[in-house]
Order: sequence, then C-alpha cells, then structure tokens
Amino acid sequence: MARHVEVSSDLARRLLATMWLCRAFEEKVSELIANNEISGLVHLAMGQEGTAAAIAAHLDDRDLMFSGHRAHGHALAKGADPSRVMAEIAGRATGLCRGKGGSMHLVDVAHGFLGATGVVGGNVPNALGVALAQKQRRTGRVTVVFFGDGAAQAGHFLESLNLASLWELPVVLVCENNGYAEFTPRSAHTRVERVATLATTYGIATETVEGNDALAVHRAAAPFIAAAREGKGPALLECLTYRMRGHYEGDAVKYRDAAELDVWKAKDPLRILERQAAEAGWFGDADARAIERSARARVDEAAAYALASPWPDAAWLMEDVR
Amino acid sequence: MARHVEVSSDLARRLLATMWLCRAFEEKVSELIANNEISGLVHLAMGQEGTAAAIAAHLDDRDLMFSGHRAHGHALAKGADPSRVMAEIAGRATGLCRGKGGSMHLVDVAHGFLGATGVVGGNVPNALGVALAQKQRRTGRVTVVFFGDGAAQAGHFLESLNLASLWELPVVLVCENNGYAEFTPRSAHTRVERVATLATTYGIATETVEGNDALAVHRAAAPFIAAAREGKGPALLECLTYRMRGHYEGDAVKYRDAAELDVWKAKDPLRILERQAAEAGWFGDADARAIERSARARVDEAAAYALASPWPDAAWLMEDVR
Amino acid sequence: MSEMTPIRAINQALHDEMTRDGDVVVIGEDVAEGGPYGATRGLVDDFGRDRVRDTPISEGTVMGVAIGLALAGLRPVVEIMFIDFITLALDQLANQAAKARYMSGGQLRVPLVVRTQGGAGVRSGAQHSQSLEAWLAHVPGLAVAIPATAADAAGLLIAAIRTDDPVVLVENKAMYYRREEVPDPLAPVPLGTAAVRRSGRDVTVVATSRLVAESLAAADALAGEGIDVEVIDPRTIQPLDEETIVSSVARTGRCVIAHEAVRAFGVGAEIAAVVQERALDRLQAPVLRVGAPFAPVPTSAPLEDAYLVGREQVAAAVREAMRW
Amino acid sequence: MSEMTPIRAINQALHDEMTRDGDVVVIGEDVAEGGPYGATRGLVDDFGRDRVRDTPISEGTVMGVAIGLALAGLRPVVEIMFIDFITLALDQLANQAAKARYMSGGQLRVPLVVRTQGGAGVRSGAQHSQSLEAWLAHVPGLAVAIPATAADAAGLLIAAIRTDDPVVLVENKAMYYRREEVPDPLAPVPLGTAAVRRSGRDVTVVATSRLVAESLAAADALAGEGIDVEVIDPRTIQPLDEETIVSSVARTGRCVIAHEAVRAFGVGAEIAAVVQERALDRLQAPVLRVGAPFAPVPTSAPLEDAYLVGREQVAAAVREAMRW
Ligand SMILES: Cc1ncc(C[n+]2csc(CCOP(=O)(O)OP(=O)(O)O)c2C)c(N)n1
Ligand SMILES: Cc1ncc(C[n+]2csc(CCOP(=O)(O)OP(=O)(O)O)c2C)c(N)n1
Ligand SMILES: [Mg+2]
Ligand SMILES: [Mg+2]
Repeated sequence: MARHVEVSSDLARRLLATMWLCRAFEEKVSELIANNEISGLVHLAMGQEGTAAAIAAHLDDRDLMFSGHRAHGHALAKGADPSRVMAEIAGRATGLCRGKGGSMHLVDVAHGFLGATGVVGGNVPNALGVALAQKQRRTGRVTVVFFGDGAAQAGHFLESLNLASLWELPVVLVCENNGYAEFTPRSAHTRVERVATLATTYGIATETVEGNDALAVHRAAAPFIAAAREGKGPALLECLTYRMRGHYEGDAVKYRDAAELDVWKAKDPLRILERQAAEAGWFGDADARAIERSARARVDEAAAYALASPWPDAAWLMEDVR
Repeated sequence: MARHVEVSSDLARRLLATMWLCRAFEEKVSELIANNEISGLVHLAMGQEGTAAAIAAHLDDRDLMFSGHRAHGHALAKGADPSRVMAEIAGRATGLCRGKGGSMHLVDVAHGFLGATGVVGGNVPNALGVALAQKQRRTGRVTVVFFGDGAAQAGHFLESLNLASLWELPVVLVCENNGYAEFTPRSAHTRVERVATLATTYGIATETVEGNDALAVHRAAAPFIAAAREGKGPALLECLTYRMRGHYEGDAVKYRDAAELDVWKAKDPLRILERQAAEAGWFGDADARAIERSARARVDEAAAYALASPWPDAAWLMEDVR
Repeated sequence: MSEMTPIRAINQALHDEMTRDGDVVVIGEDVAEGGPYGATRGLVDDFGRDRVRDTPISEGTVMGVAIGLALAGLRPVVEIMFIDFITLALDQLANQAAKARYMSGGQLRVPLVVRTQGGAGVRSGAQHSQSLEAWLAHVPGLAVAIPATAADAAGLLIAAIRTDDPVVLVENKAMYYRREEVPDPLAPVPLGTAAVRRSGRDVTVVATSRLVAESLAAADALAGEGIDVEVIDPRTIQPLDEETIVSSVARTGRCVIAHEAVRAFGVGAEIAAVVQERALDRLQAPVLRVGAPFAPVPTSAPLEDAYLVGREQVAAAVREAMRW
Repeated sequence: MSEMTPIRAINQALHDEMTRDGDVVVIGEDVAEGGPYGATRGLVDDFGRDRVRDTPISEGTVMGVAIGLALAGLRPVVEIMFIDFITLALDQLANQAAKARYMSGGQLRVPLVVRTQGGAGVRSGAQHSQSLEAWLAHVPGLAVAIPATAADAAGLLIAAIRTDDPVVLVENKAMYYRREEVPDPLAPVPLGTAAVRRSGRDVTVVATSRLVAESLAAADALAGEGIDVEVIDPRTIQPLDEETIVSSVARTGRCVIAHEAVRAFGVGAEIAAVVQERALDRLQAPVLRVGAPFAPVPTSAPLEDAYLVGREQVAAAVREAMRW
C-alpha cells in the first residue's frame, strides 16, 4: 500500500525539528513537575515523537486534528505555540485554554487542533463528525485523530470504525500502539495483535508501520492524507511505538522490565532519524545538534514565558460555561 | 465447520412442535393486541421461529439463555410455560414476572431463561458474565444469547466480541440477522454484510446459516454448543432470516415491498421443515397438522389462562425494588 | 393560530429551521423513515439523506459525531429515540459536549441539539419509560428543556437550534398526539423563561411536561372547592426561571411541585430547595413534591397506573398544603 | 483500633471479604496491577487472575459482565476508575443492574458492587474530577454509599459486598492518603445509617465525603464564635437516613448542607427538600446549600481552588443561617 514519496533533506530536517521540540518540551515538563511548578495528571509521549511529527508534516492550519490524554506533541506538531502550550499545562492565564483545560485538554482552534480529550476513545466520534462536515461542505480539509492501542477496545472506537466506513469519511485514524494501556500490556486486553486488523474488517484502508521511523510513518500516511484531502476515506494508520516514561508522571513503572525499555531506547525515533539523515548524507550530527539546541532554546523560552505568566483571574471561573 | 449431526425424525418433530408453538403463540398475541386485550410495545418474531427452536433443542434447563426485545419464541423454546408467558405479556399477576416485565422483559429462572432486555445489545455483556461464571465454576452449562443484526453495530456487542475472545468464554452468540433494524435495512447501517465477519476478526468461531432451515441451524450450532459445554468458546452463529410482521405490532411497514415479503413467505421456516420431513419420510402432512393443532390448543389454553388471570395487586408496586 | 399535535409541531419546526438555515441537520436512528413517532417524517424528501441522516444503533458514537458536526459549525439535531438510551451517550454529552467550550477557554462552541423523549403510561416497561431530565440539569454546560405543549415543543426546539451551546429537549411520548393550538408560524420560545399557565391566589403548583395539563385539571377541580391554584410551567429546568416561581410562591405562600420522574433526587428537589431558600418567610406550608415512587416503571396496566402521578395526586398535595 | 489510610482500608476490606467468601471477585481496568491508587494492590498475589480480573477499556461491557457474574451468583466488585467514566456504563448500571430484580418480578438478584471515585482538587481537569453521585441516587434499584472516613470506606464496602442488590460506592480521590483510625478488624457499616460526627445545639450541618472533615473544621472554628454545630454524615445517600437528619434539625432549627458536587440538582437539593417537608415548623432559617458553582471543574490551581467549596464556605453558610 505504501507508495513512493519523495524524501528530501528538508523533510527530514523539518521532522527532526518537530521531534526535538516535542522531546525537549516534555523533558522540561517532567522537570517542572519534579520542581512542583506543574501539577496534575500529566502523560508524556517521549519515545512517540515520530508519529506526531510525521503526520503533522502533511497538514496545514486548515486541517483538523484530535488527540487524547497524551497530546502535548500532537498540539506542538500541529503548530501550537510552545509557550502557550506550556502555560496551559502550568495552569496560567496565557495558556491556550486560559488554564481551564490543562495537559489533557489542549485546544488550539487557530491551528486546527480541535483538541485533546481525557476520556479514552471519546475523541474518535468527534473527529468523525468534523470529517463528515468537511465532506458535506467539500472543504478538502483533512481530519486526523490520534489514539492509543488501549482505545481500540473501547465501544466508541469500534462503533466509529463502522460509521467511518459506512459514510466514507475523509478521516485518518492514527493509532499509536505503544503496547500498553496504563500498566497492562496489550496481550491482556485482546487477542487481536494489530489494531489495523479491526479496521480492515470494515473495509477501511490500513497500514501498520514502525512508529519510531518518522520517515516511514510520513510515507505510509501520504496516500491516506491525499485521499482524505479529496474527500475520500477513511484510513487507519497503526504506528508501533513505545513510551519511554511511565503512563503518567509519578508512575513507578513496575509492570515492565528494564530490558524492554532498553530495546526501545535503541529505537529512539530521534536517533533513528538522525542516523537516516547521516546515512543519506542529508545532514550530520552538527546540524542535528543545532536543531536540538534550537528546540531546547525554544522550550526554555516557553517555560520562562509560562512561569512568568499570571495565574487566571478567579472571575474566569464562571465564564464560558454556556 | 459444520459437522455431521444425526438428524432424526424425533428431532424434526420436536423442532416443529416448538416452532408451531411459537407461531401460534404470536398469532394469538397479535390477535389479542388487535382486540385490545394486550397493550404496550410488542415485537413479534413470526418467520424467525427456526432459530429459537433449533438452538433451544440443544439445551436443557440448566443451560442459560438471554434474548432481546423480540423474545417470546426464545422463552417458549427454552421451556417457559406458555400460559405464564402469555399472562406476562398481558400484564397479569400470574405472569412469569408478576406483570412487572411484560413482552420485552420475560424472565424464567426455573428454565434458565435469564431474560430478555429492551436495550439493543445490552444483553450480550450480561451473557458473557454468566458464561464467565460457568467457566470459573466448571459447571458445564452453556450460555446462549440471541440478538439482531442491528445490535451488531452497538458498542456493547463489539466490546463483547473482544472480551468473549480474550477470556475464551463458553458462550454461543446467536445473531438473528433479519436484514432490518426497525425500519432501516442493514445496508444503511454498515458495509459489513455478515455479522459473522465481525467475530472472525477476534478469532471467534463462526458460521452463517439459513436461519429458516431449522435443521441446518441445529446442525451448525452443534459443535459450538458442544464446545461451550466443555467450557470452551466462544462462537457466533449467524442465522439469516426475516420477520414476517412489522418491527412492532402497529408498524405500518412502509419501508419494504410486498415482493420481498413474498420471497420470504416462500421460505417460511415451518413449511421448510414440514417439507423436509415429508421428503425424508419422517412424517407427513397429517402429523404436521396434528402438531399444529396441538400447538394451537396449547396457545388457546394459554390465552384463556392469561385473560382469566387476576391483575397484579397495586401493593406489588413497591416490592422487589431492592 | 392553528391546531396541531406536539409531534406535528416538532416536525414542522424542524422543517422550518432546516429551510431557514442550511447548516441544520438531523441525525439519528430511523430519522429518514420518520422515526417511530413521526417527528422527522418527510424531512428526507425535502432535504435529502445528507441532512436527514440515518444511523446505526450506536448512540454514543452518534452523539459524538453530532458533537463533531457542531464543532465544525453545523447545527445538528440528534435524536435519541428513548431517553432511557441516553445512558449510552452520556460520556459524549456530559464529558465532551457540555465541557468543550469551558475546557477550551472559549475557543470551541457546540451548537448541538438533542431531542429525546421520556415518560411512561404506554405499557412499555422499565427500560422505555424513564424520566431522567434531572441528571442532565446537574451538568454544567447543558441546557435542558422539557416542553408541556405543542407550541413549546416547537418553540423551545427552534430556540435550541438557534443557540450556540448544547441543549437537550426532553419530550413526553404520552403527549405526542394531543391536538393543541400553536402559533402560525411557529415561533421560538426563549430558554429560561417559565410560563404561568393559570393564575391563582392560594397555591403555586410548579409542574413539568405531562404534569402541566394534569395540574391544570387539578386546578379546575380545586376551584370547585374554593382553592385558587396558580400553575407554573418552568419549560426549561436548566436554566431554571427561579424568579417567576419564587415570586409566585411569595404571593401564594404555598407550593406544590409535580413531575412524572421519580420524586427522590428529581427536579422537584431542586425547585423545593430553591423555593425555601428564597421564600422561607413566606411559606405557610412545606413545599410538597408530587412524583413517582422509588421504583422502576412496571409494565402491567394497573401497576403502571398506580405508579404514575396525575391530577389526583396533585390535588391531594394542594389540599394538604392548604391544611397548614 | 489501628491506623490506616482510606485506600489501605479499602484494600484490606477487599482482602478480608475475598478471603471470607470465595464468590467475591474484583474486576476492572488495571486491578491486577493494583490500580492507579493502589486499592487492589496485592490482591492478585493472593487470589489469582480469575478473581482479580484485568479488563480492557470497555467500561460499559465490563459493567455488563459484572452484572452477569452477579446474576450467576458471584459477588463482583467492579472498579470504574473515575466516576466520570461511569457515563459509559450507565445503560448497564441503570437499565440492567438496577431493574433486573424488579422487571423479573423478583426472580433475579444482582449482588453487584461498583467502586468508583470522584472529586476534584488534584488539577486533573473537568473529565477526571466530577461528583455525579446525585445521578445514581435518582435510580430506583441502586444503593449509593459515599464514605467520608477510612472506616466507612471499608465498612460500607463490606456491607455492600454482603448485600444482594447493587450498591455503588463513590469514594473521593483527595482523601485516599489521609491516615485515620479504623476498627481492627474492619467491620461492616450498615447501608442507610447516618453518623453524627459532632453533636451541637445551634445548627445541623449535613455533609458528605470530603466535606465532612471540612465541616468539622468549620465547626471547630465556629465554636470559637460561640456557634455550636452538629455535623451529620449520611454515609449513604440512597437510602438516605432521613430520621437522623430531620430529628437533628428539629432540635437545632437550622440546617446547612455541604457537598463537593455542583449545587444545582445535587444531593443537597433532595436533603433540603426533605428537611423542609418534614420540619418546616422547626426551621428558624432556610436550609442552605454549599456546593460547587454551575461550571465544569477547571484545571488551573487558582481556578480549581476557587471552584472547590470547603470549610470557609461551610462556616459562611452557618453564620448566615445563624443570622435569621
Ligand atoms: C474511558 C476511559 N477509561 C479509562 C481511562 C483511564 N486511562 C487513562 S489512559 C488509559 C490507558 C490508555 O491506553 P492507550 O489508549 O493505549 O494510550 P496510551 O496511554 O498508551 O498512550 C486509561 C485506562 C480513561 N481516561 N478513559
Ligand atoms: C440501544 C437501543 N437503541 C435503540 C433502540 C430502539 N430499537 C428497538 S429494536 C431496534 C432495532 C433492532 O434491530 P435488530 O437488532 O436487528 O433486531 P430486530 O428488531 O431486527 O429483531 C431499535 C433501534 C433500543 N431498543 N435500544
Ligand atoms: Mg497504549
Ligand atoms: Mg434485525
């Protein structure tokens, strides 16, 4: 199913920049949590940056994206201002959602990020509805929704496969299959190893790719995105990946062993892309480090912005209810 | 997948007797509704009697059964006393549920009929739980749940496929695929023509049979029932059938044409079985008519019993709440 | 003025609004076939299957799809055939629709309308007869309308469609086929405004849905006993027009609340709490509540009849209030 | 007596009951791993995966499976990780579990226990912080317990497990790790019996869950102002121990109700309605309600702090009641 898509040095740079932004951003979030500057229930996606970057690279601001509880990278990749994302996670007045949403509920309408939700599987029907509206209005906008392998056992997801198929919705369902739902491995939740299999049943186009190979994800997504842009679909792209940290910050991670983590550390998506760039002769370590440094600088700025920002005014409590 | 199962004249007689009981019973219900002796939301299964009879023929009182809104035949086939079923539908004190349940909520614990539910798809998880209990206790009891093709798009059903598969539950899921959910044909609800396909995805054993051929249903169910009796499973049996009447009594049935009904009238499950019996030389029309007459007599008795029964005492209103 | 049943008025209101605004779409089970009560009858002929969209039996996801349509700027009217099945869609309704605007700091709006119906009396049993509106009124972000007349069934629906935030309309199946006067053309009825259905001096009866007509009948009977009853129909329970209710009770000094739902933890509890909070010193009797007993709805006719409250229970409560 | 946190007491209660009765099984997401709060920690080691059953993220079906287990005579304790997600399981809970016994005319029993937790204060946002217990108390067939102490968290759970009909326990996440006294061994606490947490002459405060400790703190502060507060913890809201509440108010003449849930249509509405119904002539002030404002729970610390009610709001309400 994967067609050949031109891979340019530019694309690799772009992806790497996004991925380093996500990585540096979440390292900073983790640090700020450790320093009690950020509180609440925070889920980091370190190790999964390849999917966010690769999918978003196909999209522009008019395209629409949904995500779940592990959404920082998706919002950033979609173009959200890191300072305002950080401010939101830190609960500040300057946050994307004025501090009312927080880590699990990032929304940035200006960049087409229609939002993250904390209820597993709950975002998929919403994405379908948005895609249906695009189809009826023939806007050519693509709708993408990210979700985990754990969501694939949820009724809302399964009902959605049927509806997406029935109505031929221009939506790309992107499953980040990291092998776990909270503390429990996929094998304890289903006998269906691949999430893609579920979609195939409904006649939905699918592909399963190494999620930590951002270029591969980008390539695999291309035909699905192109179809959606023409109002066709749906498609499901399953990205096999791994979260390097616990389910949430504070998780003692007793349910998996060090060896497993090591295997996946060796498959760190940032290293994979840097190695590919070097091997292809697109750019070397110096450029990669420059990209990393620039990302870290941007994140430092974001953190400084967030922490210097005022807290929300208590009067906002009753605003935007309805 | 279908194995050879001995088909005896006795079995054919037994199935025909059950089917005629169901048919005559529902004809009487329809008549009583027309006469304002029965009120409420009543769904008849005329045309679908083959599945109820064939599945129940494998079971005894210790086995457990669930059904949905179209459940009269299932309860009767499982052994419920026609008089008490009729009394329940007529809202009388002598009804199985003392009049508190009615047509959509028949329950007969003594005969293992754990009940019908009015929420489409809602019975499947309950059946799974009952099957799980049998498995853990190694009782050798089989759990069967009947549902329609419309239920196959419901989240509870889809989540249940996964759980039944994951836990290898000794449950037989029997889909009566009559091509419609209320007034809408299956093609407007899904691109997945066969419900069995959905189960196959989860590695569940399936078979799709002509539901109006009771002997074929009986044959197809045999290995599934046998496996469940050994604590193994799950399985899904899809029975292609048709309801000859409207979705509910009172439905003007504007959504399908006479030609379609005629096709299926020619495939009336009672006629099919009578023809098979005649062709095989098991018994002829005289015997069939005797079976029919005896069913009608039993149903007349049931109706008389129901209508002569007292109404529930208003004091019962607050009993059995908790 | 013309004569119409509530179900016909709803149908007409949908037709009018779909004609007026191309963004209005109807979605739900069997809606293209008109639905079991005929609320959407004929719409598909005029507006096609894209705007009158049949769905499979997937209430939760269909609600979610409707929310997505609303997020994208359409104005979906989703039908949940029985309020009993809204239990399957509450994650989407309460966690997504009701909170999206707030959680996004005002970036998102969800102009979603949910039409559903509840109520007993037609021998359909415990899973097809509930009155769950109190649940919805407890969810910040939702508005909840509960029409008692054909004019309001249409008018509140029109207002809901023109609202930029989610509104749930809870109709009552037992009232669908009564002929009543409605304005011609149908007109919006603002959310949050109670209607005084009958003026009276002695007791204020606050009644919703089917109990409005029952309370009016009780009032007629009580008039013969020299008791002058005021009947108020809140029309929306969220927001609740506390002013109209409280100022009436401040005048009459007595209040009876009547609804079909189970009394315990029902809408009447909130109204009673508000009335005594705001008008205690005027109360000459406790605020009394008329509602269903704490039991599921039985199917059998005499049991269901014993279960349902109506004019007699309202009249009895009014008489009791008068004895203080 | 020994010292324990509520979460440890719950864990111990489960362990005790599973040891006592081989029919007790635990089922839910990540329960074999102990769950996010540790309520089920270690159980799998003693009772195995058949009795401590991990499930996929399928709340509705898992609830349905638990109902099936209960119908078959087991005593499942199903965990819904956050009460916010009970929205996905309400069809099974309200339509099947709550009604099975009734609809079957008493043939079926559903000895189901649902453990879940709600409450805000930990910056987890609008979808992980709700208090939805009022919904459940409106459903005939369900009992609803809402423990405020470690002893009750365990004791009500034990009682629930030994009950033949469905019981939902709504814990509060913010209280899980406070050390408190519990009886040794843990003992059942009967459903439907309120606890008088503090005796007082002037005002009755009826508080649930986290607000019990807050109300006791308020009472201490108010004692310094010469106001003698009685604090009552209903412990179960369905059934509700009206006697204990009403007889207290009959003595004090004043009543404040405090809970974390949204005030409108919350548990306090029912209690206020009951109190004025049964003790109007004793009331020297309106029954006042302390509860959350009508908004989703915001995530940001200062907003969430502004959202949450606590000892100050209780004290203010008591002072207001005293002014009458
Ligand atoms: C409906 C629902 N049930 C349970 C939870 C609690 N929960 C949060 S994340 C999670 C696991 C999700 O797994 P997956 O979808 O694979 O995403 P991942 O965390 O691996 O990225 C669970 C069970 C939830 N948020 N929503
Ligand atoms: C959850 C739910 N949604 C909607 C309904 C209304 N309803 C009753 S029967 C039915 C169609 C069911 O179709 P199917 O499962 O194929 O069974 P059939 O009626 O054809 O036997 C619908 C939509 C319901 N009872 N439950
Ligand atoms: Mg995962
Ligand atoms: Mg069907």
